Amino acid sequence: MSRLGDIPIRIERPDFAAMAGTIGGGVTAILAEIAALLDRLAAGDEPQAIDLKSLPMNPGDREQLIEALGSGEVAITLYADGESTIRETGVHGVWWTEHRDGDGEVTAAFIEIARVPGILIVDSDELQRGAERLRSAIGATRSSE
Amino acid sequence: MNTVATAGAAAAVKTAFDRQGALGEDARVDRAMAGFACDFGALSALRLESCIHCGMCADACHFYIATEDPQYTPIWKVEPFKQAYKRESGPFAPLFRLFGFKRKLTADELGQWQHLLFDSCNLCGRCSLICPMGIDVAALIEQARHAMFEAGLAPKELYEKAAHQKRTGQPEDSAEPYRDKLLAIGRSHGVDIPLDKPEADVMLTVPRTDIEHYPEAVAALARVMSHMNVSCTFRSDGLVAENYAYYAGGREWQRDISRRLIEQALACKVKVLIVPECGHAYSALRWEAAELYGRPLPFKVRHITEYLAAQLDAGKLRLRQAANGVSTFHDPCQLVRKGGVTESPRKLLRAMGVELRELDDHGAFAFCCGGGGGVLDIQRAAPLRYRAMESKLREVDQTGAQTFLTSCSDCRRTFDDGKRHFNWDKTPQSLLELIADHLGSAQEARS
Amino acid sequence: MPEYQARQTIGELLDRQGISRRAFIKYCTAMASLMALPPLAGRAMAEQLRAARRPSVIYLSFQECTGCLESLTRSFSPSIENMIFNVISLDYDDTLMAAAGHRAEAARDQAMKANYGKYLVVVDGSVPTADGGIYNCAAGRTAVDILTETAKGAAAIVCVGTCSSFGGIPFADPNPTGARPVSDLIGDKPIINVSGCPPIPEVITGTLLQFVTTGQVPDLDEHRRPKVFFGNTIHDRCYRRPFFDQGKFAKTFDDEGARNGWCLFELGCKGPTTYNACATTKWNGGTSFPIESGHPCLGCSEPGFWDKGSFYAALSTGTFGRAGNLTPRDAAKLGGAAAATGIAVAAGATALARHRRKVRMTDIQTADTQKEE
Amino acid sequence: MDLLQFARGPALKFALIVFCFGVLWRLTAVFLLRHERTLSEPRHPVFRALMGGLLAAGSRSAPHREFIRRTGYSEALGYSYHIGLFVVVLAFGPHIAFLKSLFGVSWPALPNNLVTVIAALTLTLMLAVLLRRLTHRVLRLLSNFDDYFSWFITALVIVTGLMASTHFGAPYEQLLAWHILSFDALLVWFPFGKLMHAFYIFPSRAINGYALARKGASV
Repeated sequence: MSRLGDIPIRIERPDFAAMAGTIGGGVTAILAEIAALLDRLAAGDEPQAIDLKSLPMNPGDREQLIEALGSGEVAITLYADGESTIRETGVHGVWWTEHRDGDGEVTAAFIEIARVPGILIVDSDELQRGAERLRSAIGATRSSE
Repeated sequence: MNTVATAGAAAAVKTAFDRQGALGEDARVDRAMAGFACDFGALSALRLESCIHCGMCADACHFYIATEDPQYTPIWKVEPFKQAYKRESGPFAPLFRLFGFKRKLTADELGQWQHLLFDSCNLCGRCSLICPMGIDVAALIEQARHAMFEAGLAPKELYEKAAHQKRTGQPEDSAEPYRDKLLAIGRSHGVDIPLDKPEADVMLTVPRTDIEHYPEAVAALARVMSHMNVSCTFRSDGLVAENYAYYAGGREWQRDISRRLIEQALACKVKVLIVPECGHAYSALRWEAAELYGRPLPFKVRHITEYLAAQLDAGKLRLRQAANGVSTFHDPCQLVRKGGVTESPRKLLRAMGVELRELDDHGAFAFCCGGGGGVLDIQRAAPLRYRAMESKLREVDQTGAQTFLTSCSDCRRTFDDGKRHFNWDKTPQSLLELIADHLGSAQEARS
Repeated sequence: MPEYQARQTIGELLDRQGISRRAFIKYCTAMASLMALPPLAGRAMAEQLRAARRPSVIYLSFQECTGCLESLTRSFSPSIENMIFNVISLDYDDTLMAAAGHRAEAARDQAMKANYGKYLVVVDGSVPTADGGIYNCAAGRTAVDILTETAKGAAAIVCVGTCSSFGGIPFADPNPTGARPVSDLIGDKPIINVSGCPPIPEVITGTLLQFVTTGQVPDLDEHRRPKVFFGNTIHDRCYRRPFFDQGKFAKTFDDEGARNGWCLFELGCKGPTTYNACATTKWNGGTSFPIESGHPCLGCSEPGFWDKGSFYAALSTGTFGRAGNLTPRDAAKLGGAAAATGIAVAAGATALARHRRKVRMTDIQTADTQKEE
Repeated sequence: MDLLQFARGPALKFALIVFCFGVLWRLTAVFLLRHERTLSEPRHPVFRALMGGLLAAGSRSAPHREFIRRTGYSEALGYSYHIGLFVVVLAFGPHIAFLKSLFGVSWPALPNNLVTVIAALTLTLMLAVLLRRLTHRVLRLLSNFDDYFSWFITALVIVTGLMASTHFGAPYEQLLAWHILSFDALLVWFPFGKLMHAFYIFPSRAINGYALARKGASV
């Protein structure tokens, strides 16, 4: 299936760059919220996230936000039913996460305020299943010997 | 009148009112309402329809300003008639009657309004000037007076004078008839009184007030006319300028009284009928007589100051300089605000070199003396009238003028009455008398 | 239906299919975002779902155009829809299922028997009731009949699309088939309306997912729509809202305002009164939504959307008659006729007033004459 | 049919019919009453009297200087809320769309936030007007049902409009329905109460002004 972006059409759009900060100008508000969430995380609260899809932002705002946060030291690519990218921004503990499906369409995008992005953490079930899998692999090797 | 009832308390504290005739209560109310409705034309309807109850007219009325009593709000004075209009001839009158939205008043309630329509309204028209909707409130009050008269609810003084004048031509009995009094004034002041000439250019009339109270003003009129060498005459059967039926609200009587003068003027084929120094006489003759008479008048009606100013322009009236110090002038409402005779008195004063210092509220915005509209003749209204005139007297004092002039003998008598009541140190003087005292020589007049 | 499938938890099924826990968390995160939940709630949801058992779903199609099902299956994010078939057990859908005729009907009977009281019924299309319901029959039975029977053992009914939710296009005046929404016919079961013509695919899957996750009917609005998707109007969330607030409106489809992307209110946008997730979830995998492509919202997820006047007349204007909007010409006709009547009545009232005046004046004059005599 | 449908459909239609019918009834009934002939010699020729009428139509918009000290406050209050009403009615986008559907003409709108602020101010001023009517001895005496009801219905339209535009208290479509319904009610009441002054004000000033000016009296 061809992607929508592959279809050669011209979309007339308003000049969002010129509009940035003038309308929908919530960039400052988002930065303030991130700062508050960092404080709470440091104080021992649970990690939090800001959903980027539900904010009525225009591309101009988005670019401003990216620019304001800057880029950091860690970049993670998750290969699970489509590629997801998790990048630490210039601010430690602030992660820019974008989940994509098999077609490369963004299904979720959010800023996570956490020491480590939650999705990376492996849970106990998986550890056990992993261990079982290794043991059964060992058993198979032994039996084949 | 400190015990004037506010409308809210009207039921508790009733003011006395006069009645005429032996009508039953219902008939009285019915006549009032019919009288009002019958008078109704599109213009009056527009006036009543337009009112937005903003209350600003209160701020123009000297009775309200002096007492701060809301019942003296000018438009409130026609309230029962506003209701009558809605019932009788308003656009939704059939609905109002069908659903009984507006109840009829009782004769007693209507009687309470006698105080508001007669005792506390000079028909001075200042409220008509403040109204943001442009409503001529004074015209409505005049109309309401007609209805009150129809219902036999006019103040007795006004009713009696009107009745007398309708019957005899003069508003009250006098020891000798006004005709004889007039001639006597001529004799005692050494002026020739032209009387009952078969033909003349100008017919003169005289205020009953001047005959009774200011004979020198009558003499002044004759002297000024003779100075100008105008062919003029008084008429025995049409002497009195005032029209008491106009005050009392008797429309038909007013017509009869005016007709007496009109017929005399027609008889001697005059070009001009002169209204002497009397404001209401001017309104009645200048603006209402033709309508009541039923056709345009073939002669002009002019106030004496108006006439003299024109003669001054024509070079027929020559005046000497008057050395009477700083003067101030009271603008009679009917002449100035309601009649447009504003410039004439000032022109005459300038011609005599009088230094005029205007009142704070002058010209169209002058306050009424408090005596207009027949109020001066209503005995019981005197206390309220005094309260209303206090600020006027203060305004006069504030000018610092030595001479206080006016050109209406009723205003003059009101001020004289106030002078006695308040021990005021000023004496109102007649502009006409001042002119008569400063006529140039015949030589000057001709050159 | 194989027994083992029904007893399996979703987690077990996912594991068997090699779908990793992280992949499932991603999916649930996207869903949480759709439902306006915090994105991190996706993790908790994933855990809950993995432990849940797949419910049996019976999908009934009545008076409909299949647009809703198209919407669900022709999504640009097929992985999400693949996922949904892992989360539910779609046991009957006469459009999608391979079986036909009595075999298909037998599948429905079997699913109903096996899961009586627990299965979910999804209804697509309105139900015609006129003339004994003959306008929609399958296997010799009317839609009313099938619906009533299937609904009896349902845990809940999910109405997909405006037709089953509110009647939709078949319900539009004059409604020749007597089309009714499901809620008019079924009174004793929880009903969840997922309206829209068609509904957003993510909203359909999200609603089902939420039901599976919690096993409960979600919070509904007064039209029984899940509040998480239908809690805001299009207008509330519209990226053109700032232009509305600035009073900048496109007046035609090709004017400067339209090119500048100004608010489409005056072109008839029903965004302010339409509750749906278009402005945030968007369509075609989040590509766009009607307003973004320059067309006003039609209000398709609202009851009676077909009978609310022109799609292209502003909301603040009057609607007159069937699907008609007030025009200056109507207004002139209407106002003119009313005014003319007003004048006529006034003439009557005035004539009456004049007549009464004459009568009363005569009365008074007579009375006066008598008195004088 | 939901409430909004009712409000902008049959109710609006009914209201517009009553409005046109009632306004014309009321205006015509006044106009058709007896027209008194004036026979007295006018002081000024007709043309000058007519100019006087026109002058009065305009000049009464501001009080004569002599009265300002006593009426300035009422004038200022009256002016400010009337201006507010005009701005809110004529400069709000959705209202313009409505007027366009009636008259076929439109004009640019003011920013909604600005209009909302003006509406709130106007409402505040109207409360001040009501307070004055309730406390001022003259106004209290003069006021009747019409005064209070006309105030109420105008304020109601503003309140519901404000609620609708700020989405306060209920779903928008309900608020909009109430706003339109209250406007419908205002249209129905209009011809029967003092709101008619909108139609009477200029004719009243002009005709009375003419009658005064022909006498040379002050306008």
